[in-house]
Amino acid sequence: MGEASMSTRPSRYVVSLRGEDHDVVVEADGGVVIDGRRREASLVVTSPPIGHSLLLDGASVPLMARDGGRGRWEIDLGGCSFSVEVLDERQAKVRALSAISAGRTAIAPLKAPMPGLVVRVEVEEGAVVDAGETVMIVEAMKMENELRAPAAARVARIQVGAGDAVAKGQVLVEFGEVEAE
Amino acid sequence: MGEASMSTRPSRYVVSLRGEDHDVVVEADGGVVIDGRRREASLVVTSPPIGHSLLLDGASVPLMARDGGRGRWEIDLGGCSFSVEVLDERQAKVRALSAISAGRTAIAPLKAPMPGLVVRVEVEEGAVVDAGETVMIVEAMKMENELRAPAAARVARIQVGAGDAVAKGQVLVEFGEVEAE
Amino acid sequence: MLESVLVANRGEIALRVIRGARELGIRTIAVFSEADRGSPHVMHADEAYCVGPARASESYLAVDRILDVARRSRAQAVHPGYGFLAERGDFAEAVVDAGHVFVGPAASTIRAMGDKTEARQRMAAAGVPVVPGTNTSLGSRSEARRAAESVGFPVVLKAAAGGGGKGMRVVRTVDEVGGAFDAAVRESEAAFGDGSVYVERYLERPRHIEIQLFGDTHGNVVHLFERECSIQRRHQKLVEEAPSPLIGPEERRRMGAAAARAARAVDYVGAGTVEFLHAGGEFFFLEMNTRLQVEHPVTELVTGVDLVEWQFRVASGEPLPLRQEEIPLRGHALECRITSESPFDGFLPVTGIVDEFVPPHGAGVRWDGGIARGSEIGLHYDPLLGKLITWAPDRRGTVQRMKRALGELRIGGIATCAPLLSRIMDEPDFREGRLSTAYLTEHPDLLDAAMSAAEREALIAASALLEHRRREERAAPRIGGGGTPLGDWQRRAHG
Amino acid sequence: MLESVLVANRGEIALRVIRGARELGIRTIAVFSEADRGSPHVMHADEAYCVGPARASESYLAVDRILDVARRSRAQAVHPGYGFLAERGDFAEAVVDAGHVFVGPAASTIRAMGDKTEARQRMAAAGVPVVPGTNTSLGSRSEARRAAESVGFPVVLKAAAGGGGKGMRVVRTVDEVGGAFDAAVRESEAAFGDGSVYVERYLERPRHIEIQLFGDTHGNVVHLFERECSIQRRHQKLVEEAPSPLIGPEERRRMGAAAARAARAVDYVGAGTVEFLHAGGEFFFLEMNTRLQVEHPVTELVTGVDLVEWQFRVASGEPLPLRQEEIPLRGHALECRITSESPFDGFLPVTGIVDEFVPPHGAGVRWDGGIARGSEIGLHYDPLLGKLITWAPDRRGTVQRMKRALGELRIGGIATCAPLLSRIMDEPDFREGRLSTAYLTEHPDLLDAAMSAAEREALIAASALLEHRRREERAAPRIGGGGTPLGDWQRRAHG
Repeated sequence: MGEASMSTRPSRYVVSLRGEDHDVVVEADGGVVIDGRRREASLVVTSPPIGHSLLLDGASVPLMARDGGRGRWEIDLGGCSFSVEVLDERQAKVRALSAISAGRTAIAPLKAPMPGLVVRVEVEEGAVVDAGETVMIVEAMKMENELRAPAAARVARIQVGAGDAVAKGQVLVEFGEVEAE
Repeated sequence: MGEASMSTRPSRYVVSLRGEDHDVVVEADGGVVIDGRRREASLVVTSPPIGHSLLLDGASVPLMARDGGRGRWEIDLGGCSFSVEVLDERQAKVRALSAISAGRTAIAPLKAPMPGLVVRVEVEEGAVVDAGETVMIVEAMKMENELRAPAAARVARIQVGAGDAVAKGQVLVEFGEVEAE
Repeated sequence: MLESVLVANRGEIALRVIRGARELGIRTIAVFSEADRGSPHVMHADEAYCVGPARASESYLAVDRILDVARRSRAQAVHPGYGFLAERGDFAEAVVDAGHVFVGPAASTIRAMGDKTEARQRMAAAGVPVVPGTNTSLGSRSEARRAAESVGFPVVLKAAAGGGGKGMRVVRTVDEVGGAFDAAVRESEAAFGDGSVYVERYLERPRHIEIQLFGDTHGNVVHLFERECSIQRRHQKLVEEAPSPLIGPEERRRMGAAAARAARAVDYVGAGTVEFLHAGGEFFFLEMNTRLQVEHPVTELVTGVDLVEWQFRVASGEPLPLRQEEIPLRGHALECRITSESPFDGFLPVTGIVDEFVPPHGAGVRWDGGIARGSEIGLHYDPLLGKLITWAPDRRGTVQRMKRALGELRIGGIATCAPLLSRIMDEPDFREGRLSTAYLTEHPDLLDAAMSAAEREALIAASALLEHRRREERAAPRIGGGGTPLGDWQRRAHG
Repeated sequence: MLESVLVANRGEIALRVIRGARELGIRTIAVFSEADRGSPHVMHADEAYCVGPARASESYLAVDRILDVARRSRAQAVHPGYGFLAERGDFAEAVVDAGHVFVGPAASTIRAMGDKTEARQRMAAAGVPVVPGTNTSLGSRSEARRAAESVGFPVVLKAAAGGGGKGMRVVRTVDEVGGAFDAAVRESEAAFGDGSVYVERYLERPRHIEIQLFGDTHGNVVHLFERECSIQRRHQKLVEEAPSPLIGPEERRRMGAAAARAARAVDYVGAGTVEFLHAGGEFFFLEMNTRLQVEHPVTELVTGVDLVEWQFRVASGEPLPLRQEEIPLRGHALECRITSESPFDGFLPVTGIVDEFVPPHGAGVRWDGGIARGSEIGLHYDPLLGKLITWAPDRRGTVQRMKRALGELRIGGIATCAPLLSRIMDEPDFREGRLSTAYLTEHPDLLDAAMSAAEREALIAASALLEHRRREERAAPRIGGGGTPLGDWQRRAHG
C-alpha cells in the first residue's frame, strides 16, 4: 500500500470538471496547488485496482477511480460518479484553440440511457420542445421511463419508432437550435 | 460471468494433492472424470481475479484460486488453503522417472514460518529428535512460538542462534535421516 | 423440521431464504438462469441447477423446469421468495401436486388475495375498512370513465393482478382516464400477463402502513405490528421502518386486530402482510400480500423474530413459537432499498458490472444483499441490489446509524439511489417523521444533483494526482524497487 | 455532547469507535502509522494524520506525537480504544493536562487497576473474592519458588502490568518455576516494558466469566450482565458469549453486585470490566480492565445498549441513560475472533496481503472488522482481523447462525482461525455449553488439519479445470468474441 511515487519536479495541469477548468500544480513533495491554493495531498491504492484513499489537508476521502484513457478519469465519490479530464498545459492550449474555431456548441442528441423498447414517441420532427419536455417513452425493467429534452430545441431528426428495441447509448433523437423569432 | 470456455477435445491430467496422484479427464462437454468417476462440472470466475464458483454434480463450492505457475494452483476452500499440482501425461511421466532416480526423499528443513526473533534453540547439532519435538522458540507478535521437528530426525545443522532476527521462509535447522540402530 | 428446500428465486431474497434454511439444518437447492451462473445465491446454496436462459419467463417463471429440478434434487419443499411465482396460485398447487411442501399459504388463499378486486370484496365482508372504488375489473375506456366519475376524482387505476406499482396510474380529471387506462392495461399485461384493471379513490398524501401477519396450521394467527412504508418513488417503496413514527399504542392495536381479522377470514397459513392506506385519521385495506415482503427485516429487528425461520416451522407443521402477547416490540428499525437506479436522472435503471463492493458493517447494521464484486447488473430482473437495515433503541439513533452506514456503502460501476437516501436521512421532515407517499414529490430539491465545494476539490486533486502518477509510470516503467501500489500488490498476490 | 474526538488506535476497534462517534455527530480524527496509510480506519475517519513509522513504540505508543495531532486537529477528546495506550495512566493524565477530555476513567483508577497486585489488594479490601496468591511482585527465581510453594501447585505466574495472556506461565512442579519465571519476566518486559511478575493459585478447568460495568460522573454505577469467555488459546480469548450458558439468575445477580461493588470501591467512571474465574461453584476476582473489551459487542446485542455511545455520553458529563433495573437481557450472543493465525499449525501468526474479502451478512450477524481487500497483514500489530458476532433468541440458534456465518466468510491470502471456529460450533461439548479454559487442550482433534472426500474431489476438479482453461487460453489467446470471464470483466470494467 505504498504512497504513489511522485517525481521530483512539479507539473502543471488543467483539470476540467462539469464544464469548469481548474489550474492544478502537483508538487514533488506531496503538495497540490488548486487554483492557487496549496493543500497537503496523499493518494494511495487501497483495494486494487480501483479503491483509493485520498487525504487532503488531513480530510479523508475514500474514492474509486478508473482510467478512461487520454487524461479522462471516472471517479466515484460519495456514491456518485464523476468524469474528470486532466490535460497538461500544451494539450489544454490545443483544446482551447479548437473550441474557438468550432463556434457555439450543438445541443447533444437524446441517447437511450439503457437498453429497452420504445413505447411511444411524443413529438414530431420539426417541433419545438422545452427543456425537460417528454420526448419519448421507453420501457425497461417492466417500467415505462420518460425521456426528456436536454434543452429547449427543435426536433431535427427522430431515428426510432414505437416498438423498436434500442441499445444503451443509441441515438434516438437529434436536435437543432431554436431559431430566434 | 460466462462459463470458462472449453475446447472440443478431452484432455487427461495427473493431479497431485497432499502427496496423492489422481487421474483426471476434462471432457469437452463440461464433464470431469476423476479416477474413473464422471461428474458434471462448471467453473466460473465470479469476483476477479481469484473468486470462483464450482458446481460439481450440482454441489456448489465457492473457492479462490491463484495461478502459481508450472501447473501449480493455490486454492482456498472452506477457509483453508491447498496446493495442487496439475501435470499432463507427458510431464507426469518425466516426474515419475526422476523421482525413482532420486531415491528416498530427504526430511524437509525447518524454515521460519514468519519473521521473528530467535529466543532459544532447544537442541544441539547431532541430536536425535522425535516428530513434534520442540526445536526452537521464535518470538513474533510479542508471543513465543514453539517450532517443532517435522519428523523423527537427526539435527544436521543449526543455522541460527538466540537473538538472531529471521526472515519468513529462512532455513533454521537442517535434518538428516535417523540411522537404524 | 423440513430436510431440504428448493428456493425458486434469485437475488437478495434467495440469499435470505438460503441463510435461514441453512441455520435450521435444511439442505438448500438454488435454481439459476444462465445470466445468474456466478450470482451469490448460487454460491451460497448447497446445490444449484440451471433452469434456462436469462429471460424470466424461460427460467424463474418456468414452472415445469423448476419442478423438474425439485424432483431430481429430491427437494422436500419449495420456497418461492417474493415476486416471480410467489403469488401464483397455480404454482403453489403444482408444487403440492408434485408431492412437495409449498412454503406459503394454500393456493386458494393466494388466488383469492391475488385478485385485488376479490380481495376487496372478502375484506369488506369481514368488516375490514376498504378504500372506496370498484370491486370488479373494468372492461373498457368508457367503463373506466364512468367508474372513475362515480368514485370521484382523483382516482387511481390499478392492476387487479398487480403489486409493486406496476400497472398503476393516478388520474385527476375525466379527460385523462382513457390514456391512463390504456397505459395501465399495457403495463399490467406486460408485468403480470393479465390486463385486468380496477379503480379506487385516490387518497391525497396518505401514509402507507402495513401489518405483518403469521398463521399456522393449528388455527393460530398473530400480528407482528406495523411497518411504515410511506417513502416511495413511482409507487415503489424506497424507505421502510418499524414501528411507524405516527401510530400510538391504541391505533397499533386496532390495525393489528383488523389485519388479524382479515387473516382469519381467509384461514391464513404462513407469513402475510395486510397493507393499509392511512389518511385523515382513518385506515383502509389496500391489499394483502401472501408472501414474505421485501421489507420484512425491519419487523425482525424490532421483534427479534426470524420470519423465515417461522415460515419453515409453520411449513413443517409446527405451531407458532410465540403467542400474541409474547411478541416484544423493542427499539426502532429502518430499511433503505439500494437499487440500480439513478436518482438524479429520473430513477432511470442502470446496467453494468459491479467493479467494487464494500458493504457497511458495525453495531446495529444489517445488509441483505444479492450482489458481489463482479456481479453483472442487467435489465432482465428487478433493480434491487440489496437492502440496508439499521436498528437502535430510538428512531433518532436509527436514522443517524443509517446515515453513517449509507456513507460507508461503496458500490462501484453502478449508479444507485444511495446518495438520495443519504440526503433523505438529513432532511428535517423525514427526521421528524412527517412522512407521506407524496414525500419525494414535495421535496424535489432532494433530486437535484449537486456537488459540495469539498467534493469538487477532492475530485480535482485526485484526478490530477492519478494522471500525474500515470504519466510518471509511463515515463519510467518498473524502475527501482517501487512500482505502483497496484503493481506491487498484484505481483505479491499472484506472483 | 463532544464535538470531536481523536481515536488513538488502529484496526477494528478504531473503526468501532469512529462509527459510534459519527452516529453521534462527533467529528472523528484518526491517527495512523506509515504501515497503515491505506487501512480502513483511515478511510472511515473524517480526518487522518500520520504519527510515525510502523513500529508501535514510534507511532501508536508515541504519546507526544499523538498529542501533537490532537492539538493541531483541535480534537476535544481522545478515545484510546483497547490495547496500546488504553491502560496507561500516564497517557490519560497527559491527555487531560493538554486540555482534552479522556474517554475513560481517571488516571488514578487506571493506575490502581493496571497494577494487578495492587488491584488484588483493593478488591480484597472491598470484599470481592480474589484467587489465593501473592499481592506483591516477585523479585527472583527463588522468591518465585517460595511463593509458589506457599500458594500450592499448580500455580500460574502472571505479569503485574499484564493482560491478554502475555507474560503468563502455568507451573505444575517446583522444578519448573525457575524457567517459567524467566520466560514470564522476559515476555512481560517485551510486551509491557515492565517485568514485574506475581503468582496465583492455578484453578483447574475454570470458566472465565466477566461482568461489564459502567459508571458516570454523577456517582451512578450499573452492570450489564456477564460474558462467558472460556474458549481460549494460549490464554487468549477465542470465543465469547452472553449470557453465560451455566449461570442462573441468582448467580448473575451475585456476580453483578460484586463487580459493581468493585467499581464503586475505585469511583469508577466509564466502561470497565471485572474478570472472574469461576470454578467449583465459586468465583474469584481475576482483574479489572479499565477500558472497552474486545468482546463488548456480545453485551451490546443482548442488552440493546451501544457501549461506545455510553462512553461518549459519560465523557460528555451526561448521566447513564438507564438505571440497573431498566437494562434488558434478551436472547443470546456469540463472538468469534478471526485472527491471522494458522490453527492447524500451532496458531502460528501468518502474514501477507488480503487478496479477497467477503464478510458474512444477513439476519442476526454483525461483523466488526479492521481489514479490506488489499490490506497488508504484518507482524507489527495484533493478529485480530475482525470479530464475527451473532444473535438469536436462544443459544442454539446463535450457534447455528455463527456456523452459517463462518461458512460465508472468505478471507483470501491469509490463513485464519475461522476453520477451527467452524469446527467448534459443531462440537457437542461446545454446543451443550460444557466450557472451560481447558477446552482446546481437551479437544485436540479439533486442531488436526483434515480434508473431507468432497473437498478433495472439489480441489481436484477445480485445479484440473483451471489448468485446462489456462492451457486453452495460451493456445488460442483472445480468439473469437469470448475471452475468459476474467478478461471479459476487466475489459468492460476498465476499457
